[in-house]
Amino acid sequence: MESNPVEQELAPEIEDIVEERISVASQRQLIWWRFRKHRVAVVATALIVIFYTIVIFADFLATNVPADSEAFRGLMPPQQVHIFDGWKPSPHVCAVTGARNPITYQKDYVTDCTEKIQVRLFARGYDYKLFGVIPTDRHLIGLSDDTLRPEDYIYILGTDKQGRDMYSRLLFGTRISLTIGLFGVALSLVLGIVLGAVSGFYGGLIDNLIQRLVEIVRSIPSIPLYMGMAAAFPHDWSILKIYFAITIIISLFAWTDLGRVVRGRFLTMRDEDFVTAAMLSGASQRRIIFRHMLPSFYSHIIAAATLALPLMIIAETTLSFLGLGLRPPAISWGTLLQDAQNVQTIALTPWLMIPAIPVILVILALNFMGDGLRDAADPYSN
Amino acid sequence: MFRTVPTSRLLIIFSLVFAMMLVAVACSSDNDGLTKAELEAALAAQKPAVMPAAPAGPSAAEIAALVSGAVAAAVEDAVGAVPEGVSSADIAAAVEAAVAQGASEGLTAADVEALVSKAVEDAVSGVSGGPTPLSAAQIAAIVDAGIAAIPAAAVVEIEVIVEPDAPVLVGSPHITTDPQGGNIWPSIVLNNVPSSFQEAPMLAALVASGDLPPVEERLPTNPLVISPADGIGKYGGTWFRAFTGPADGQNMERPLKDHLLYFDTGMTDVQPNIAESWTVNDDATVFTFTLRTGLKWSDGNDFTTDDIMFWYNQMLLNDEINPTTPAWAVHGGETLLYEKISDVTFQVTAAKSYGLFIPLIASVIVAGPHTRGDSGGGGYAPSHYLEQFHPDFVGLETANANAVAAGFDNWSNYFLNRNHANANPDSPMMTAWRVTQSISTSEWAFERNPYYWAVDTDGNQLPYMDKVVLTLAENLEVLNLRAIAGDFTVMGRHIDIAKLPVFLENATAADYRVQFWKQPQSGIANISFNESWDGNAELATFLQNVEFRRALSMGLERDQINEVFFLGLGSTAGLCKGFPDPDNPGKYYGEDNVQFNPGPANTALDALGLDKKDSSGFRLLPSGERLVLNMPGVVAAFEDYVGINEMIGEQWKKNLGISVEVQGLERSLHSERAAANELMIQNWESSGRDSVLITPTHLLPVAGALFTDVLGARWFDGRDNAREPVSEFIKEQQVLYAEGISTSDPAVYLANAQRVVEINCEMVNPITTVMNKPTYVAIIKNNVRNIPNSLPFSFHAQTSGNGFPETWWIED
Amino acid sequence: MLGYLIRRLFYAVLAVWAVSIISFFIINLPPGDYVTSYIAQLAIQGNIIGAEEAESLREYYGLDQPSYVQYLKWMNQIRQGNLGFSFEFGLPVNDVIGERLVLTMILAAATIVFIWIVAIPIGILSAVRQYSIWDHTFTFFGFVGLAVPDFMLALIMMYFSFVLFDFSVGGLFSPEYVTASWSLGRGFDLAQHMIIPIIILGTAGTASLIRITRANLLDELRKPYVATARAKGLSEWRLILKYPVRMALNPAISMTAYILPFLVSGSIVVSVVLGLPTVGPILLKALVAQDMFLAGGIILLIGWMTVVGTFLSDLLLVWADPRVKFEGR
Amino acid sequence: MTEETNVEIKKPILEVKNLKKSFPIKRGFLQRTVGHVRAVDDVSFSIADGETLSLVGESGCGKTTTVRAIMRAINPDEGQVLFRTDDDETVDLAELSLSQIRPLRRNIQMIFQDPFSSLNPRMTIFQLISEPLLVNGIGNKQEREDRVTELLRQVGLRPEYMQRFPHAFSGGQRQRIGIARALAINPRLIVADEPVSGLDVSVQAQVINLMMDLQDEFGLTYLFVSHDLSVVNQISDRVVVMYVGRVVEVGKPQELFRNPKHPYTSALISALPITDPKNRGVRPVLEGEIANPANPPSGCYFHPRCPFAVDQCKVEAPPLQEVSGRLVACHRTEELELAGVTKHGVAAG
Repeated sequence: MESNPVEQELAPEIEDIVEERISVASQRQLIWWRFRKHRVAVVATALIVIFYTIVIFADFLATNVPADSEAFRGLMPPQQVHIFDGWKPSPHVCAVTGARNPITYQKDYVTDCTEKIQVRLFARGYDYKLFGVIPTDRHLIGLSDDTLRPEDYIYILGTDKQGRDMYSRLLFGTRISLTIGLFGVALSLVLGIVLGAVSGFYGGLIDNLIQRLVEIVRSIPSIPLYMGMAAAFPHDWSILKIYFAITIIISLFAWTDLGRVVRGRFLTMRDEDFVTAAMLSGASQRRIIFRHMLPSFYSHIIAAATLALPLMIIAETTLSFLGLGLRPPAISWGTLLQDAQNVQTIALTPWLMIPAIPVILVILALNFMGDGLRDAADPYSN
Repeated sequence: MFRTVPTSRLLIIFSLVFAMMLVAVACSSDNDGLTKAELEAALAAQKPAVMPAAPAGPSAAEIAALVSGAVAAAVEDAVGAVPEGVSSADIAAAVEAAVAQGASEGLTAADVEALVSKAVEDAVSGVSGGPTPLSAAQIAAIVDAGIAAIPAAAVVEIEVIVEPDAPVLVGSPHITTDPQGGNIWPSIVLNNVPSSFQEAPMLAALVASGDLPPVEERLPTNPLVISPADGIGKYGGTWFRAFTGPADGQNMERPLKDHLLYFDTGMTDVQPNIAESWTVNDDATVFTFTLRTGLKWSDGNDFTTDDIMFWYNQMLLNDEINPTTPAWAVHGGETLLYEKISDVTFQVTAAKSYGLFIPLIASVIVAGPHTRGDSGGGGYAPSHYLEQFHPDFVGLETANANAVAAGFDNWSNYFLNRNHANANPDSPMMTAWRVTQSISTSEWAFERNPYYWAVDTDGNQLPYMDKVVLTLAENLEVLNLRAIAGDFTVMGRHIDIAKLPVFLENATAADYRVQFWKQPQSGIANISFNESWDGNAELATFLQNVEFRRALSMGLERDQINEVFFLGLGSTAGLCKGFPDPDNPGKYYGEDNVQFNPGPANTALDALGLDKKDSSGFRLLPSGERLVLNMPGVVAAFEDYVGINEMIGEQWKKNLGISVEVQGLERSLHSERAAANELMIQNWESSGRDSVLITPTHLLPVAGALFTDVLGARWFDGRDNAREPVSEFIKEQQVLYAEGISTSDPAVYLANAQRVVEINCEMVNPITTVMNKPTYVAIIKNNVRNIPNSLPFSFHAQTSGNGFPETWWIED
Repeated sequence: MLGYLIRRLFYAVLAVWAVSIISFFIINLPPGDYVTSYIAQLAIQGNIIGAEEAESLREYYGLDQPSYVQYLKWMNQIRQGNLGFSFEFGLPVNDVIGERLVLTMILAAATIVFIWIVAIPIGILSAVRQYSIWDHTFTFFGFVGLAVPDFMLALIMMYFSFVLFDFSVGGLFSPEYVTASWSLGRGFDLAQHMIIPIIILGTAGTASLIRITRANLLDELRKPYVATARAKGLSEWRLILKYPVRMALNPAISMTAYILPFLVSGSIVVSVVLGLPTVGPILLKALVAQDMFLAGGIILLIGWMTVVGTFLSDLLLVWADPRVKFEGR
Repeated sequence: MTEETNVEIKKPILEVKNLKKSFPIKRGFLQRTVGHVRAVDDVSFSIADGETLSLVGESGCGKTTTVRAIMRAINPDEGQVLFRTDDDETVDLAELSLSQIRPLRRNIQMIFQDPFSSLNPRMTIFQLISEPLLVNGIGNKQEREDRVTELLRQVGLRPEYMQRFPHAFSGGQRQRIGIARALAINPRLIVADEPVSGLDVSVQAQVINLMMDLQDEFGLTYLFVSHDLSVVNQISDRVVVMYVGRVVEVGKPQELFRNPKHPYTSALISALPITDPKNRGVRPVLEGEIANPANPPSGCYFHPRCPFAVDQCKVEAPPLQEVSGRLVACHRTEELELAGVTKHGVAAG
């Protein structure tokens, strides 16, 4: 009791230096450090970043106009891109020719590797606008300009029955499916945060009503409801309208998870001492909510949103598959898979099912990423 | 939910999924080693097989005949000069090459004949030196062997209907056409009733036990005698099929025909059926029908004209059962008058000439109660059974009370349900098989009708097969997969043409063959321009302009559509291909309109004032607004209309610089919007030209048609919210129609029907894309007999009913 | 306890009512009505019906009345156990969906049982033999199952079960049992046909239950009482089965309530693909054809069944785990 | 320690009169109120300028509710909280709206029990300590920084730590940060809700000493809440003992502990580890559970646990009355000779 408490407190200097980095680390940095340890989540995040890069650069990455069809090269299997010609680096694809076999009625294609079609990076292709503004015709990969003949083509993932490039279509489908999910999550977030916050902040009867609503919505099977509502769209709506309508429908049922997370957080947060402390120091309610409460759980919200995204994607895919969601000529993972949903695809042209791979990958990756975020969201838990 | 998964394992999973993706891509990449040359060789070797399926070419049988004949002749001519050393192989190769060339170029029989002669000549004369000269017989044998090998190579029998050179229009009752050459069809035999009758073993047992009267008592005195396609069959077996649910009643309504009159297999002749004869007065206003004497319902009760009058008085004229009188029963503004003359004779009187009435009676439009009973149609009904549900007999209160007790809202709903044999197996039927298991269960089943009124030429009571069993397959992929597995005896409905390669691949293993049942002169995807569309006055004038439509037609690459959606099995000709101009023999109406010809098309569009284009390369209307065609496609229809429209849109964009917007519309919404005159362009099928006056609504703006002139059709029908057709050709078609359905003169009827279609072709409305694809790809077990070698398809004659399924039988 | 039950029951009733409103709202959403679809269908067959006749048809079906009248009428019918009339089938809705609803629920219930039977032993195995080859294998399949869309898996499994094992394709019964009355053989046949749907439906739930069981058991195994028991020389398996497993089982039960709506949703999609005679395919058809009372009846009934199922599993949870507080829920 | 004796005659800075707060118990879907938890049941006391008043009692006796009601972190049901402002005006905090109170908050600040939860982990020390300045619009950024530097020095922390986050500090350090934050806007009254109970014993003493030093330096008034009698004894000028929302005894710590007049006070003392073996008074031991404030016993709330309870205690609630210069609420206070502790014993904690 005699010793000076101040001096005592200052004693462990060395430890301070070691922990300097952590001491001045913000919450965001702490979350990141913790998240980084979650290696799979990091890989998953990288994958998600790649996918959203595809969303932005779909045109640049595409090799063909996705709607460009040519009946007589329909159902062509994927072409392999050869990087080397012997030992010499010379990226090319082999010429493919074929026709409908008059006996089997299948499309028979034969690769002729004596005829090489040169492939290069940043090749010229169809005209498009990068980011919707910069007009250009450069594409990441494409056929080399100097050797290009009209009969040359490149179909990395083969073609569908109309002879359209599966690879380019997959890129554009990725654009629609991934953004529809994002919009849906954004909308669910708004609904979830508003209703969750109202519920958690005010409590009482409002809370009770909202909670009952959540319970009811959650106890009803969602697909029949999606189906019912989707069947109700005026089908002369433009693709864009249907796109947003589906987003709205899906989020009408998807907000409950987020709402629960937000409400729960608000309820705990409302009784946190630091919130009372802020109030007692004279802080306004707005400052309390936006400076103290929300930042304390935005990481949880992000995690919850990440985990909600796969559900959105699956819902869109399922609805489109049932013919109630997006419809051709819109290209989405759902419509691409709908095209592949038949016996002849499984039996004869399995490459049409390739769109399932990104669906699986993205769903897995989002789940892992969401898990990682959720674990890292509370850096003060231990 | 993934909380505790160690990271290392997840990395493994990720890499595995990636590996799967890579493998999937790698596997499906380059083919295994076939060179281009090898493929070409392989394809060339298979070329002869294309012969039977070449859309406009001769049939396999024809070629076989031609080739043998030609070769024999050629060799005979040349035999003296045959140099030594011509081997069998040489000749075979030459013939093969000639046939292949003929097939690939779609040449006519005459061309092939010439080619073969030349090939043989070449072979015979061009080779010098060698041991043995060939005899004519030897050469013929070689050729025969080569020809014989063709069907074998094709694994399955693929049969096509040869388009007749001289097309026959649908007949008024007075016209009888010759059976089409080369077709082996069942036929009915008149005035030659067998002296004794036999019955199926399953019925013989019942007769022996006394549960059923003997066959002679069950048959009418003058049963319908059918001569089967191949020959007399054997009793027994079950016909396995599949159906997609209660809305799929047509599935069995088509093969089971209980019409008073019915068509022949060629769908042109009206023949006796339940009625043994009929007469028409000179101005086609009075029709007298005579039923077979001694007809019985499937429950053994007598079938008389009382059953017809019951239907007329208690059903057709009852407002609750028929809130709207069916269009066919009203003519000249008045409902037809039915009168009983005797137990077997009744008379129908129309207010004015109604020449079309007899074909209508024979067609799906009237049909029988199995087809139309659920909506109160059908022309007759089992009065002895239905009286108990009708207020005229039991009183309104009882009738309603019974309905409510059974779960129905009111008596008329219940009555219609009771009259619908598919839903109510208790309802007596007149069909070859009667329902034993309702359509709303997961197995819809039928059993032979012991009172069926038809026999074969040996006096065997039909049908041959004991039962029909349809299993529920609500998903078409499931249904088709079952077909691939060989689960069905005969099945054409719901079979997906896109799966043809898979069907062929599995044909041997599952022991079935494939037949194409084609609809002559049928359009699959006709692009109709609504002349009364008024969404945009400027654009509307172009829709009404024949030059504009012709330009669009010439901007289409029809072979692309044919290849993608119909595996190249349709033809790209127009509606009037093989449709001679009476004044100008040899000319095909409008055939030049359906050729891909972008140069003249663009010139024509420029000349119409559509020569300005915007920065995206799309044509502008004279006002400067972009010309946009809106092409909604019906989703989940028989064909992939949205896909076809997408492709058409791309072609017009690429070839003509015209912008097209494609949407998928639900069928009901599509009809609703069409009825509201909101659609400028529609894409839909048209049934055969043969039936253009029986089912006119696809090609003609009459009778509520929603295609070429929606308001004009209303105008013709005398409805409100109508508008007189702008174009003269529409009015001309309407006049031709009105005259055609009234006339009692078959020549006028025929001429008018032909002229109506000619006008469609001349005025390029609708634009036809692909014609004559197989409507049904029929999967038939190899042991099923008596199926016509080619079965023309139609809606109005209810294929496969025109194949007389009661004569089909299963060989052990 | 009784108060809790009454409260849960009250919420369930409330949910049932909400479901009826939602169902009715949904079936009234589409533009047009059954008459529109009916006319369209007639038009395709060549029968053209005009506006005047359409109005009389609407009047006939009661479609001309304001929607609240239609709702009350519908509710009144439902009170009498009559779900209304299916326009397309021409039959009372009850007759249309009777057996299908039972099969839907059998499928969902069988899937839950499947999930328990598969996931719990595997979860225990994975926890006890953490990082073994089994643990890795199950984890892998669990994740793939979780991410592959149901409808995709359904068709592929159906095709390969036919090609490789010659399974009869689709449906829930072999032809000889389709209309047979219930017997041991028919039950066995049904069980056989349910294998594929159950596997497809159950993968996602199984994967998550394995994870939950495994995680809970791992937590439980780290607790001191386990070490104590081990020190006392209790055999390993008896030790695990005695307490830790019981503790870890609770989430399995509580998950049931949560998973039921998902199973029903999933079963609809899978049924459409596999053509199973459940309510799924007819719901899709009814929605497309705007057969409103049929669609509404199905949505209503599966909504109710789920609410009841959730209620029952809540009760099960209370019975199984007395720690569940009555107040907080 | 302060040896002032005439605190009562000083003008009170805060006077609590008949404060009541109960929480409704809600049930069912409609959240109907089915009962009340009487957390604070008619509490009155006053605090003079520069005084340290302690509230003691078992957990759940309503101490925290009392101070939170005073602070208007919760709204009291009844009673007055009279606060004397800088301008020597008396305002009733219980009556004012929350917005009216905001300007007054700079006069009253609070130190929380849990130094971990009371500091927002997402804010730096600077942000935390300067927040009261910021929200009350005091000073520009530079001035605030200077003030924070000064405050950190005053509480014995290095100003360089200003940009660190709370997670970098130990419990004692954090409580110092909490004190610095409370001091930031020069309040006249500091309400400390169990400020040291979450800390190690050695650190507790440091913090208590710091608080007493700061009181000397700035002339602060403390309302000190604790269940730890030894801490209370060390810091208090006067002690208010509460039981189930009611005040049972008020007095100076030395007198109160040495010679408790209420059986409950005595029982509390008996729980202390070291007592004077020479003290021969009766030492009741607390048995049973604290009464349920939702359903308190009749009469004297303490009677079910009181070894001296008579029939009167069961029916009649004893009023708080003055007995030998102290306020006691017990029917039998005159008759009983209760055991206390020596000063030694208490201080030994």
